Amino acid sequence: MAEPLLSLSGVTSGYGQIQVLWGMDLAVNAGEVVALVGSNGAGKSTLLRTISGQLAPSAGSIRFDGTEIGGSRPDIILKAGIAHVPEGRRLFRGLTVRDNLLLGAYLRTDKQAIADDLEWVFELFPILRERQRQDATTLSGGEQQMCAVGRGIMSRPRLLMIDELSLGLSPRMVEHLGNALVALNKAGQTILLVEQDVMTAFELSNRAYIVENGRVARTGASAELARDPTVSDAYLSI
Amino acid sequence: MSDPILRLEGVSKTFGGLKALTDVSFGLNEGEVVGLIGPNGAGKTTLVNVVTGNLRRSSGRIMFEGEDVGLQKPYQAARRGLARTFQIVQPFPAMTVLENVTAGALFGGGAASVGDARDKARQSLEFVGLAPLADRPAANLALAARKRLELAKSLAMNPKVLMLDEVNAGLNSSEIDGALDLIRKIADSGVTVLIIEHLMKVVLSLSKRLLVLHHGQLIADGPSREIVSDERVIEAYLGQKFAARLKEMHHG
Amino acid sequence: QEVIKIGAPLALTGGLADEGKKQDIVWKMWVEKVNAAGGLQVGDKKMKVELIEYDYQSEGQRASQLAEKLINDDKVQFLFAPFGSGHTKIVAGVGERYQIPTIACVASSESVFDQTFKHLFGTLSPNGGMTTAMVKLFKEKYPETKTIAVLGRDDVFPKSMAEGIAKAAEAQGLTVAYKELYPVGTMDHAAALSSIKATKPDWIYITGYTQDLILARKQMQDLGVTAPIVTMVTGPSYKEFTEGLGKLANGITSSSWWHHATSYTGEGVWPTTAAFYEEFKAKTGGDPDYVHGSCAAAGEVIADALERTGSLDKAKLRDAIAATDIQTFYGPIKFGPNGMNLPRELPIIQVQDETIKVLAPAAIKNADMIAMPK
Amino acid sequence: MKPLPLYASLVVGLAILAAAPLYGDNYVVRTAAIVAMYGALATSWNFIGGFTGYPSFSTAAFFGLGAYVGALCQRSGVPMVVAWAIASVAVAAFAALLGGILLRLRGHYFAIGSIAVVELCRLIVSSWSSLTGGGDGLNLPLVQGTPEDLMRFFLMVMLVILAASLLVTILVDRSRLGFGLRCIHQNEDAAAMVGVNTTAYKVAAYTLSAVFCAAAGATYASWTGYIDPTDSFQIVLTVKVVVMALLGGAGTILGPAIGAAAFVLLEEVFWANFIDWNRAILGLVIVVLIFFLPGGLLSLRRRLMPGGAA
Amino acid sequence: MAIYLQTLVNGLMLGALYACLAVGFSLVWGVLNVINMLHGSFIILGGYLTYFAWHAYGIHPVIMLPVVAALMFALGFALQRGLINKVVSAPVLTTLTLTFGLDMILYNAMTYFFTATPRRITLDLGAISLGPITLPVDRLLGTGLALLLTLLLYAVMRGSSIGRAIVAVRMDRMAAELMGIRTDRIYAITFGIGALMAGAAGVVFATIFPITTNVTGIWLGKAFVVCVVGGLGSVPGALVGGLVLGLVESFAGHWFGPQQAMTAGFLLMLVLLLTRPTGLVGVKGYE
Ligand SMILES: Nc1ncnc2c1ncn2[C@@H]1O[C@H](COP(=O)(O)OP(=O)(O)OP(=O)(O)O)[C@@H](O)[C@H]1O
Ligand SMILES: Nc1ncnc2c1ncn2[C@@H]1O[C@H](COP(=O)(O)OP(=O)(O)OP(=O)(O)O)[C@@H](O)[C@H]1O
Ligand SMILES: [Mg+2]
Ligand SMILES: [Mg+2]
Repeated sequence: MAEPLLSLSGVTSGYGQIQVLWGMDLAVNAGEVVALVGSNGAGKSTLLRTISGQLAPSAGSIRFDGTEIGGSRPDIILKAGIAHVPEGRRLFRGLTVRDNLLLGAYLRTDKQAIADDLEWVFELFPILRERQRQDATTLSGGEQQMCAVGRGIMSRPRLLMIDELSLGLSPRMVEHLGNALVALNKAGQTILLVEQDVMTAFELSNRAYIVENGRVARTGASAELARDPTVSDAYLSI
Repeated sequence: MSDPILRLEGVSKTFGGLKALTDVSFGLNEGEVVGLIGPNGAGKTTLVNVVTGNLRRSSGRIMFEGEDVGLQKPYQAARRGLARTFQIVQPFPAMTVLENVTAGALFGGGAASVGDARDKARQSLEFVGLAPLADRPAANLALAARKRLELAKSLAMNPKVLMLDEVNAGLNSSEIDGALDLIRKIADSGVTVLIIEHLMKVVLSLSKRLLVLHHGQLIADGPSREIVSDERVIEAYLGQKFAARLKEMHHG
Repeated sequence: QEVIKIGAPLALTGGLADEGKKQDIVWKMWVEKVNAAGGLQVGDKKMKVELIEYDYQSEGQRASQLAEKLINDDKVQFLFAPFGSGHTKIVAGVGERYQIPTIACVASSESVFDQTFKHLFGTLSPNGGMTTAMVKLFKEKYPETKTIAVLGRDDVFPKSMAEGIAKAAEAQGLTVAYKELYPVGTMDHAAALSSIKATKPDWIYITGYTQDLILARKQMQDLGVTAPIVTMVTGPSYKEFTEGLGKLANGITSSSWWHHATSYTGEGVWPTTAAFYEEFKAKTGGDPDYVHGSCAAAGEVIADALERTGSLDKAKLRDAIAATDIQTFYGPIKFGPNGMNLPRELPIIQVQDETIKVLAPAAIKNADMIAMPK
Repeated sequence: MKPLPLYASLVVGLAILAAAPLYGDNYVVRTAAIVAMYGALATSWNFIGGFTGYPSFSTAAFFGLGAYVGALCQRSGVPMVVAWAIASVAVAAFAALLGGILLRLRGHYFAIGSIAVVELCRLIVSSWSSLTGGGDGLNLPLVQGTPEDLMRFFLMVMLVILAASLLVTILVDRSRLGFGLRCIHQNEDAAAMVGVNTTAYKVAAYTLSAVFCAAAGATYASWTGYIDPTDSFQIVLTVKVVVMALLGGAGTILGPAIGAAAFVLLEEVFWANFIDWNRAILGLVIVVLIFFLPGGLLSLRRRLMPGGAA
Repeated sequence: MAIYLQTLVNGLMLGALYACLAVGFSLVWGVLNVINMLHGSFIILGGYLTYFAWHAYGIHPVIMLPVVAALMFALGFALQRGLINKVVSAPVLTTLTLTFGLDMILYNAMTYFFTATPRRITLDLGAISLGPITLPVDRLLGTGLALLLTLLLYAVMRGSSIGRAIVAVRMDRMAAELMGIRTDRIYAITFGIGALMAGAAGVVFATIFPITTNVTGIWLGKAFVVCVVGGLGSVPGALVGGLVLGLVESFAGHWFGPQQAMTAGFLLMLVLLLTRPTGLVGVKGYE
């Protein structure tokens, strides 16, 4: 098998004195959807922040496409091809939907390709085209999530990381977004997904990691994990 | 049945041109646990804000214990016994857990002195199981503990009606189970509870009655089982797939 | 050997720094000259003079603090008050409390002297004398002058001048077409000047600090506001004004307390006005203005009182100063009951060809008045 | 701080100031009085700025209004001490009214609003010449007595004001009011939700922050004997007081007063020794303090004596 | 009638200058959340640089404009990068105190080196008469430059990706980092732009107003008022705020006398603070 697109080995990280990740090992292959699930505070968001360069790992290595990126600045990692859609969407107030999307392409200079990609995002989420002149933070929660994902796509990442896709969204909206992600993956996008709702996570992904206390507790194909009674007892009681 | 403890009569709220609530009417009976669901932006949080005086209703009446409280300030609501939690938890970050709860007992709970309030705060912390963390700064708490703190603070205020805005969002299953027990315990002590939640598991396991908001309008109000199979609710909120999953669970 | 100590809280930085530096220059000149001559005569011995200056940064509160420091820590026997009526009041209050004679060199508003202070003396004549004579002269020269517009800075001295001129003008039959004050900190006079323009006055009279007046003159030009007579008090008394405005200063009239063109003779280190002028010019390269003159004269007041008293006794010195009656290069100095120098005919000046000419009084007149150039 | 060391340091501090006439000349006594005055101003500011966390810049307005009300009363024949009392009460009432309006603003906007009050007061006082004398300023009757007696007298008055402000600080700190103000500081919405009448509490804090400033202003006016709008309503004064409080430790009981003492003394030293550069040196000290002592001087104690902190 | 027209024109010209003076201050406040007490001194520093270049070497202010702008940008950038960035997320009072301290140093240095003597550049460009109204050419030029600069900045903020990045950083620093935006650099650039605009205003002002350190506080005060009137952090806000303030001062000065002109400005600001804290054209959430 070829080298995975992203691979972490023995990554530790945290906030100042507080260590959160205790030696994480993880791999994402090109073309996959990988889900990260785990209890609250397990360190999922911390992991994504460490990958995207907002936090520097205190040990271990993070390799992306054959080069070490651990501890690099966020802009460098983004340039390398990793986009991070943060928890809570974090759209920019005071900027239109369109400007928010364009900010996703901040580091890019290929004007024509940017315009094409914008068009593509609008095709993926037609509601955004309708609302493109509206202040992004006046969208409803689901629309905001679409805008956030769209903004992530705009950097044309090779790996798209989404934190808490469904948090605070109505079940119907989650279904809708899930469909969009599947479409995106079909078009070749590699996705690393953090999701609190384990059922949704397993449905959307090929493989999953279960994170506990800053370490990987289980990993495997999503379909298998979903059938595993020990997993469903701990995580799947609706 | 006696008069509802809290009753909304034709309450509307507009933000500029946006109608966040339109002509909402319902009542909560004393001791009842009621769930409030609806899509994002339906107006759930706005409804709580209007009841507690954080926002001023545009029209309609809000009756609490037979009195129109539509013009009250938040602090008056708190003193009357209308407590709430925030969707985004709002502790006093630099104060200890105990001090946070003491504030609730002192101002909302009508404690006579800071000392008395502290005693009462200890009891609430005991009740929610946070007593061991009493002297930690609130800012250092993990999310689940922070949500518990929010509950303890509300409890210290001797609430008659407690409105919980997504207190379970972001908690994992075992944490949710703990929270459920706690909310049940609170309800058993006679407090009327209104739960806002997107997690159907929580809503359904606690409340026999559901209210559904959609585009600021109350589109359904009735027994939970009926509501979740109501076509309009499925269309507006649950979505077909989820509704099917729910149905399966009930049958299975 | 004992020395005579004179204390001076000065504005060496802050808003009044330029004025403060003028005081600093002449006082130092005076002290140097006195000490070179062996000191001041006190009784049968000569005593050196020590001048102790502190910068009060143009802040009133600090001025009073420093006056106190000078008296308590440095044990000065005399105080020189700083520039301006407001700060003079503050320092004079301290001097009064400690019964230290305070010579105010640059305060001309009667309100400073009407507080029954027994230890405050001022070398400037009351500014009341500046207005009546001016109206009279201008009316004589330009009998068709009917209306006057007055714009003044809301601050002790400029305000009293503005009110004074309006009163004097009315008393002599002129109509006051416009009279307003502008607050400290005004950076734009366009509104006031446009209003003045609309009243088409024969005479425009503006008071303020140099910086205000430069701005006002410039804006008058910009907005095409003019009148046959334009007076700015005390603008042309300062070389900063004429230098800052260049040609635009031409034609502007003003009054002053002293001008180096006058020729007085008297006692002290500089026997004649010319002697002072020469020395000043040699030292600084510029012309002295009334601030320089008045401050240097303040030293002579102290010298004279010491000589007459012959001792350093506080009470005697005060009485001696009160009884001052001397002639100096700056003119006669004799204090009235309120401690102010007696009124005298003050020079009325005009900028002509970018230099200062004296229009009155007749004794020192060196040019005829001209109308404002168009 | 535990009560005992707190009271001890408070008494020692006040005693050192009060004893100034015993160990220093008039100039030292004067400096002590100025320390006491700024101490009172900074302690007052602490109610709104430290406890409540509202960045108020109104100090100079209260100080100046106090000076003017006191001066006007004295000029119309009211005995001096009564005039001071009237000034304090009148300005407190003014602050309560103003607070009701201004405290609806938060954060930067409140800061700006409170600064604008200073400027507006200056402009209004200076244009209302019929009452205030406008730019001419006002003279007050000079207090009779030898300079030494007067200086001691005013030192004592300033000390009384300082002591009173500290006493009230201690009382507030231990009361419901203090608790509520700290809640507001932390999170105003949450405070309202637990039942704190935030408006009333904030107005109370704002009023407390005014009353001692007014007393100090009125006293200061009687002391100098002359006031004018420019010197009475100085933005610099306002900012200086805030810097003092931050320097000592905002929100602590003694911090602001200690900060005031440190600031005044530093100012004295620099400005006596570095005529041309005193302002810059003071600025440098401020910059350095922001970087190395962000919690104020009182945090030094905690750093030097870990475990000694309460 | 003529007098009203003249008053209107006076107000608009003054207003454009106010806008130019305030826009940098507003941006720094809005984006960095820093009330920059140095702003007044920056303006005067720009003025001094222009004056001395003109006085000593006869360099025309218009030529000095880009030079001063570049120098001031560098100064602002360096100050932010080296000092202010270290406390940029601290509470208002901390950053305000820091810039206050820095201002004391700059003020002192300028007074020391340049003295307090008011300086002014006299261009003597005359005036144009349009019927009953008079338009002084140098002020007109200043107004034009001020407007041009402000509009230029608007274009940059609106159309360029740096502009979008500035807004993004202002709204959500963390999320901006995820867009690959280097926030510390954007902060420094923003502070640099703030200083640049102050310096540019100083160049324009040197030909119109006396340049002296005594007036730093006055200009800072105007910047405050303009920001609140127009709304924080946006270029159109500063423009509208400046024009409104200029008009209010001009008309108040005409109707109620110059003594009330500044009072009217401050009253307007207080009223707006209380009724529309977002300012006349402010966007919700910009506070
Ligand atoms: N900025 C921070 N400073 C200090 N500690 C933090 C910070 N952010 C998170 N933590 C702590 O790090 C731990 C892991 O948090 P993280 O957000 O990575 O969890 P998560 O798995 O994403 O949980 P969630 O499901 O709530 O998003 C938690 O204990 C949390 O309290
Ligand atoms: N202060 C406000 N000003 C303007 N619009 C508001 C305000 N508060 C809420 N809204 C709007 O009112 C609508 C209802 O919002 P609300 O927060 O009540 O929804 P919700 O049902 O609680 O949604 P969620 O489930 O996402 O929390 C939304 O469209 C929201 O954008
Ligand atoms: Mg997370
Ligand atoms: Mg909500």
